[in-house]
Amino acid sequence: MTLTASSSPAVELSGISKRFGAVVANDGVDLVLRRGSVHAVMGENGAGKSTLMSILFGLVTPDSGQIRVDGSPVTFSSPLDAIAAGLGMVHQHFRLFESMTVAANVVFGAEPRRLGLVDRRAAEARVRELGERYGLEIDPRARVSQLSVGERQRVEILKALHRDATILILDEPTAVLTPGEVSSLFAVIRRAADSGTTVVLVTHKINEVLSVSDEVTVLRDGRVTGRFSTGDTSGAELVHAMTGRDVLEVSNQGDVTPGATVLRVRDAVVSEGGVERVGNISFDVRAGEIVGIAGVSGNGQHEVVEAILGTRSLARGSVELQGADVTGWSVRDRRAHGVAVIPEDRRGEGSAITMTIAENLTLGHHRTAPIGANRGIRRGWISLRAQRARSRELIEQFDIRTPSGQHTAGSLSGGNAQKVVIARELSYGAPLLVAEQPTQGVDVGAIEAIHGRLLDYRTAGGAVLLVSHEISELLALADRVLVMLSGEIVAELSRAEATSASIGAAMSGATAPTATATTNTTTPATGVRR
Amino acid sequence: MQILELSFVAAVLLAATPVLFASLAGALSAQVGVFNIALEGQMLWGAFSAVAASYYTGSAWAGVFTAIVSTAVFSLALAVGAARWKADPIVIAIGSNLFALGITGFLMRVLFDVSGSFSPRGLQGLEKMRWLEGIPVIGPIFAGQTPLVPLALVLIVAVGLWLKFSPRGLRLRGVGEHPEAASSLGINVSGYQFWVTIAAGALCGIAGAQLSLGNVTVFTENMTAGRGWIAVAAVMLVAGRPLWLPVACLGFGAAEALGFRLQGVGAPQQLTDAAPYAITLLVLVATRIRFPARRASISTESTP
Amino acid sequence: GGNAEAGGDATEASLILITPTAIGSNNFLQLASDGAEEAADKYNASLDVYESEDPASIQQNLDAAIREKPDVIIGVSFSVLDQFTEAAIDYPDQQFLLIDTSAEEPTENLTAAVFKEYEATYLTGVEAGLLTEKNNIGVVASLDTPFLHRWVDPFFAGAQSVNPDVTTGAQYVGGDNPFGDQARSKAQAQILADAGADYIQAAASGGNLGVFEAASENSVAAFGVDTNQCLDSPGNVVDNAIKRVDVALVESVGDILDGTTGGFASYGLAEGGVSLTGLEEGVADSQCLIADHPDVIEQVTAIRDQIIAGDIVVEDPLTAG
Amino acid sequence: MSAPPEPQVLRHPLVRLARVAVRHPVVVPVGAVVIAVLIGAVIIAAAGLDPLTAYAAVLSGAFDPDTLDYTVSVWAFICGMALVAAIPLRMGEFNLGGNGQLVLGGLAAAVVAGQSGLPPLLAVPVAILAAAVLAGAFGAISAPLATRFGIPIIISTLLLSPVAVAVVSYLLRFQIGEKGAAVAQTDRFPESARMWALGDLSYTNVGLIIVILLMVAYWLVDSRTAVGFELRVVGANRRFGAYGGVRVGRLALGAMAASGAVAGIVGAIITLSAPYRLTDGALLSPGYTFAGLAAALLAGGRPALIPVTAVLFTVLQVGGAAMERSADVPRQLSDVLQGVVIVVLALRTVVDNRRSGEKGAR
Ligand SMILES: Nc1ncnc2c1ncn2[C@@H]1O[C@H](COP(=O)(O)OP(=O)(O)OP(=O)(O)O)[C@@H](O)[C@H]1O
Ligand SMILES: Nc1ncnc2c1ncn2[C@@H]1O[C@H](COP(=O)(O)OP(=O)(O)OP(=O)(O)O)[C@@H](O)[C@H]1O
Ligand SMILES: [Mg+2]
Ligand SMILES: [Mg+2]
Repeated sequence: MTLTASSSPAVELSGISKRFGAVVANDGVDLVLRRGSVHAVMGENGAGKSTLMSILFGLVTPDSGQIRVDGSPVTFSSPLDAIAAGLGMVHQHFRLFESMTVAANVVFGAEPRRLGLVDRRAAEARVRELGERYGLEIDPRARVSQLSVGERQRVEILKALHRDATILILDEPTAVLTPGEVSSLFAVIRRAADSGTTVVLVTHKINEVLSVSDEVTVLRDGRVTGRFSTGDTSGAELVHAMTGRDVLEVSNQGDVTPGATVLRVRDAVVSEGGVERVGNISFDVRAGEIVGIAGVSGNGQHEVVEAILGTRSLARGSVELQGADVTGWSVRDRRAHGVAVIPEDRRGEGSAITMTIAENLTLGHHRTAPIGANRGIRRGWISLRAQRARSRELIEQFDIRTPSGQHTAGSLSGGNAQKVVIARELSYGAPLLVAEQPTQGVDVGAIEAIHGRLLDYRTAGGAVLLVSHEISELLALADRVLVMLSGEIVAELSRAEATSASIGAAMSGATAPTATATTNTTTPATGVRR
Repeated sequence: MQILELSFVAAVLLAATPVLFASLAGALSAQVGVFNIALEGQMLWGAFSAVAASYYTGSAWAGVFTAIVSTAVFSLALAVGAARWKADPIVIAIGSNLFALGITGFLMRVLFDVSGSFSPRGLQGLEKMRWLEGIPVIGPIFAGQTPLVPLALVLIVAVGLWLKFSPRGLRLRGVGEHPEAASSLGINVSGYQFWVTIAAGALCGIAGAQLSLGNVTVFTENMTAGRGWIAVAAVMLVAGRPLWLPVACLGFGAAEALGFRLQGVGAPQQLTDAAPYAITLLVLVATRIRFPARRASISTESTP
Repeated sequence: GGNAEAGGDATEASLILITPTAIGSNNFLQLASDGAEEAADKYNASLDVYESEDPASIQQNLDAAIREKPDVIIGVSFSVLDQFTEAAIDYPDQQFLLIDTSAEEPTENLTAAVFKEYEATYLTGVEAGLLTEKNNIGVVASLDTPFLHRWVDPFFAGAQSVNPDVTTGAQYVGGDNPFGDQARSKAQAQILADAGADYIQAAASGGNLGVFEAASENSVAAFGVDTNQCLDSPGNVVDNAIKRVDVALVESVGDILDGTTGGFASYGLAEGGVSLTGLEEGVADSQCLIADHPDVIEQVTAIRDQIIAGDIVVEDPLTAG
Repeated sequence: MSAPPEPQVLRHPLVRLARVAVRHPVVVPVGAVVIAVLIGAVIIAAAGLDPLTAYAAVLSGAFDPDTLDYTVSVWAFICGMALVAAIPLRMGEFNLGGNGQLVLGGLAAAVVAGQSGLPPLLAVPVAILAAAVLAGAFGAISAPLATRFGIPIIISTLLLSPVAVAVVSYLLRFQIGEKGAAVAQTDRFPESARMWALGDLSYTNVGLIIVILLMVAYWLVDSRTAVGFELRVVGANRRFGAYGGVRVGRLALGAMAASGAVAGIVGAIITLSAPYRLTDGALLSPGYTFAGLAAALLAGGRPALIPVTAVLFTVLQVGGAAMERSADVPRQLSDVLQGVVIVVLALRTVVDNRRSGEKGAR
């Protein structure tokens, strides 16, 4: 790790405050970013990290406070100002034009021109050149809609680099990446920092912070609660600064004997536009066990989840739930029969941001007592009182940070929005719980709580299917791990067999060494593309 | 029926021209993410202001100019509302269509003291391009038309290419496809939406002027008679891509003209009325079957 | 529309005119309203015009009118018939006048004036039949309704009576604005012209202007309706099937004010209620093309006289089924 | 650092109450109306007329005891057509095909009433039922067009409507119309098939009660039932609904069928009322469809507000005609005012939302 503490500050934020209605998102935050360093910003969900980054990038105007770049005060009234000052940001939520090519996305807003028109060749050349310089190879002519998540993120970084960003903000960049993708991203970050770029990294993951950053700032409730030099700190210290307490790692003790089979998938095939997304897979999940599905994103895991829930139909094969063949059933009937799903895309699929938190917590319960007032003839009616009472209860129980259930789901921070989804799905008490990336974007304290709940669910006799990119999560929770590659199950590992190495090897195609897979090719080996 | 005759082509083109301009307005709006169904009302206002200005100045081109400017102003409510204030463009459009219908009839009565139609003696219409007569193919098609007719085609092609190849065109499309993405790259999203909506107003002004000073030389209450809605349907049909608009609009024109001609062999008038709409719907159904909708986008983090 | 206070401050009578739809560009309704104004002038009466939108608002306007207790409530067109017939029974002391339609079982307080437009259209047809060089004529009408066929079928019948070789074509405007869509009526006249017609009867109300424009851009001549439309498009209009709604209205109102009520007057060629511009005084200044064809005028005059004499009976498309 | 402290006066309970009141959904339309009335006044004055006289004529025309009967009947039709727009609006869809559904309802009612020979107690209900079924089925077509072919409901309804209008016009003209009539219309219906009267009122009849029942039903479904909740969920995020087990396709089908059925019922009520016949074009010329759409938009689809916003458009429509009769102001002014109200409202809600900072709060 290079020593950069002595280099000059590239950016200084002082006394930054921002309120949203009753919520104080940032409260007098000071942050100093040194040139050529990697600076991690950590904090619980809703601590104000994204807000601070948005302020730094000119997307949000602070109520008070000052920003200096290279020592001189600046005011960013729009991202344009920030970009001009040398900042670039990769958002938590990708902002790409799906119908356009990689090159078009990269040069958008700062296009090379010829005769007044966009010079496509120059744009493509630029993408290739930047890709080579930073190790971000990608086909400039590929359409973004066809890229994997990891590739999309490269495009995002290329966008910033194309504008000669010397200060690069990455908001939770690893939340959706596979281990391989994470390590190649870190290589890129290191390379950039070594060539003088200042990198700000917002993340919840302690090990990432420890491995890639030079300095760490911790936020809690909008205030700075700790500043550390990475070399001088420990994971425990960071966690304490974030949460104000010590966090225990929960893990599966393997102490439950599985019962009857709850989910039985047989010879399932999912195809789309003639391409098989899932090819002929079979597996069971029994009561009292957590079955993990590991795999690089885009290898058919999501399609399996959709097929279980019923939002996607099987081309062939069957899904059985508690002994009943539900293959042709509607989502509603399957849910009623006993399946709950925590979906990967919580904003697109798992919630309605314009509705209240209480209403978001109601869906799926709205036809069953007590909310769907199911007393005799009152079937199909909704009890507003029960709805409110229930939302109060769940907000309390799941520690959702919001003034009240009558606020919209859209006003919640990323992690709290995830808690709403989890609260709703866990409270169905369904025999089968499918959890897809359940701790995505969630802080360590909340991860602990969610992991605890998943284990409790299992201990109480529930069957859990856990789809995750996080090998550590699978190791901590799963009784068995299935590994998916190109739409097929390529490995089944028992608790004893499952290790970081064995899962990682299976994910990348068993024998191939992971780290070198993506060199000198414009179509990295990320399995089936979306 | 003589479908392949040049006079038929000329008739179709003439009927389609106001719709072409209006649908270009709609397509541009669609490209920046504003669902613009105010075309009908704006075209009506354009038709009225063109006639009024031509009447007062004695010059049809002054009428066209006035229609462009005044309809651009007319579209301010939609531009400000939809682009700057993020109000619902559909609601504003429905209101402004009603307003246009009322205000044109109202002004006709208070300004000219007539109701129904206004076509005073000596009202100047747009000149036809008679000098093209004698040129094969071009002559029979365009000699009886105003210069606005070829302009519509040229403009659509120019705008289509501009959208595809120019930096601003690229940005404009980006604004509609993913406004947050565009704005995070420093693009003034609401600025683009605002000016495009104003430009759409100006185009509807030309559409109206062509209708009231080109196709005929008169203003009549509700003279657009659904042409703006046909333009909306055309925009839908081509999914907002301008280069396809001539196909869609000329398709409508042909459907209508064909319906008229079918009356000659005994088809009821109601068939003519229904044909353009029914055909559009059938084409929409047919094309959607062949091009299934794109899959929903993948997103990673979901912080609002 | 609007209301015209006629006859200064001391009016002697009061009239209310109820139209079935907005007057807009419907020149027939316009003519009725002109006639009502003329009557108001002539009899020193006040006049209010109530424009309706649909059957319910006709009723509402009629109720409002009855409350005003004017001397005469005038209703125009078939569309108001139901409401007027009932009102005449319910309010025996109120005088009602129906223009262009009549009740099957009229009461004493319900006077009617109807027109034989078809007789005039027959004569324009005769002119077209005599003048056509291509032996091809057409009609552009607003809608394909039974009533509007009074401007279609007799036109063809008249032409064929003098020129059996003539072929015919009819176009109906339709659409969202059938009585005022000049662009459509023009396109349809163009179709007729393209199909070889050289004389076209315009019966498209406000859309007639579009027909005249098409005429001016092709070697086609048109016929107008109701008033002298040659003035609207000099050089393109041959003649007009005039309908003296105004005259009939003024006369009927006079009769009622004089105490002669009930029954119905039928205004045909004989009564001078319908005619052609070409058959009237001042043809020379009418701007109508027919002025250049004294021979045709002569023949048409003869046929008119035969109709008046009953030697020729023009079939009414409405009753013909 | 905290937010700037609020001045003391602003914390007074009365002031707070006032601030809440100003933001209350019922009050927002009122503000829009006030602004629209002012703009209208400027237009009237600019035309050289007297705004006060004109508005007085509008109000006295609409609320004149002699014509109140008529006004109430118009209000009922506008409410009905507002429901037609509001039901799909709840799930984020626009039904612009009210005209076609209205005339199909009229057609079904006319066919049943004119040719059935049903006993008096049955004829009216059967006619209304037939109208609801035909128009409902027609409205429902748009749902599979949207779910199967991805054609937005706003477009398919817009395109289907003129087709239905043309078909009804054709049937009236050539198939079921009265022979020898000057315009295309049916015979008058027999006494047994006329809308049941309410006392001795001449315009308002049992149709009013039917419309009120429909509105109550909509209010209950929207606020108190699972189906209403699902409609709003789908309106907020379709994928969320599908994932949560809402059968989106069926829901859309149901909503469009219900919307079309209500339009059909309104068409039947109008047709079965005086003058007891279906006349080509007569159902469309008063523009109830657009007035209803406007009222629904103004109410944001909220059931409790629709009767209120419908009053506004009723006043403008009925009073507009009265204004022309008595104050010499062109009738078109009422269209102008309706347009201004809608635009101003669309802009004002936004301004209010920003001020209050509560996105999407109901
Ligand atoms: N636009 C907004 N309107 C209202 N409240 C907001 C808005 N944006 C953020 N907040 C609130 O501000 C607080 C800080 O949110 P922020 O998104 O910065 O948190 P974060 O640290 O990024 O959390 P996470 O790790 O969950 O992404 C949260 O309580 C959030 O609910
Ligand atoms: N090298 C490049 N540099 C900049 N922009 C590019 C480049 N290549 C393509 N684009 C942009 O990417 C998009 C897709 O380009 P392409 O030419 O493939 O469009 P297309 O597929 O023909 O469009 P459509 O099918 O919609 O007509 C366009 O927006 C284009 O402007
Ligand atoms: Mg965040
Ligand atoms: Mg292409």
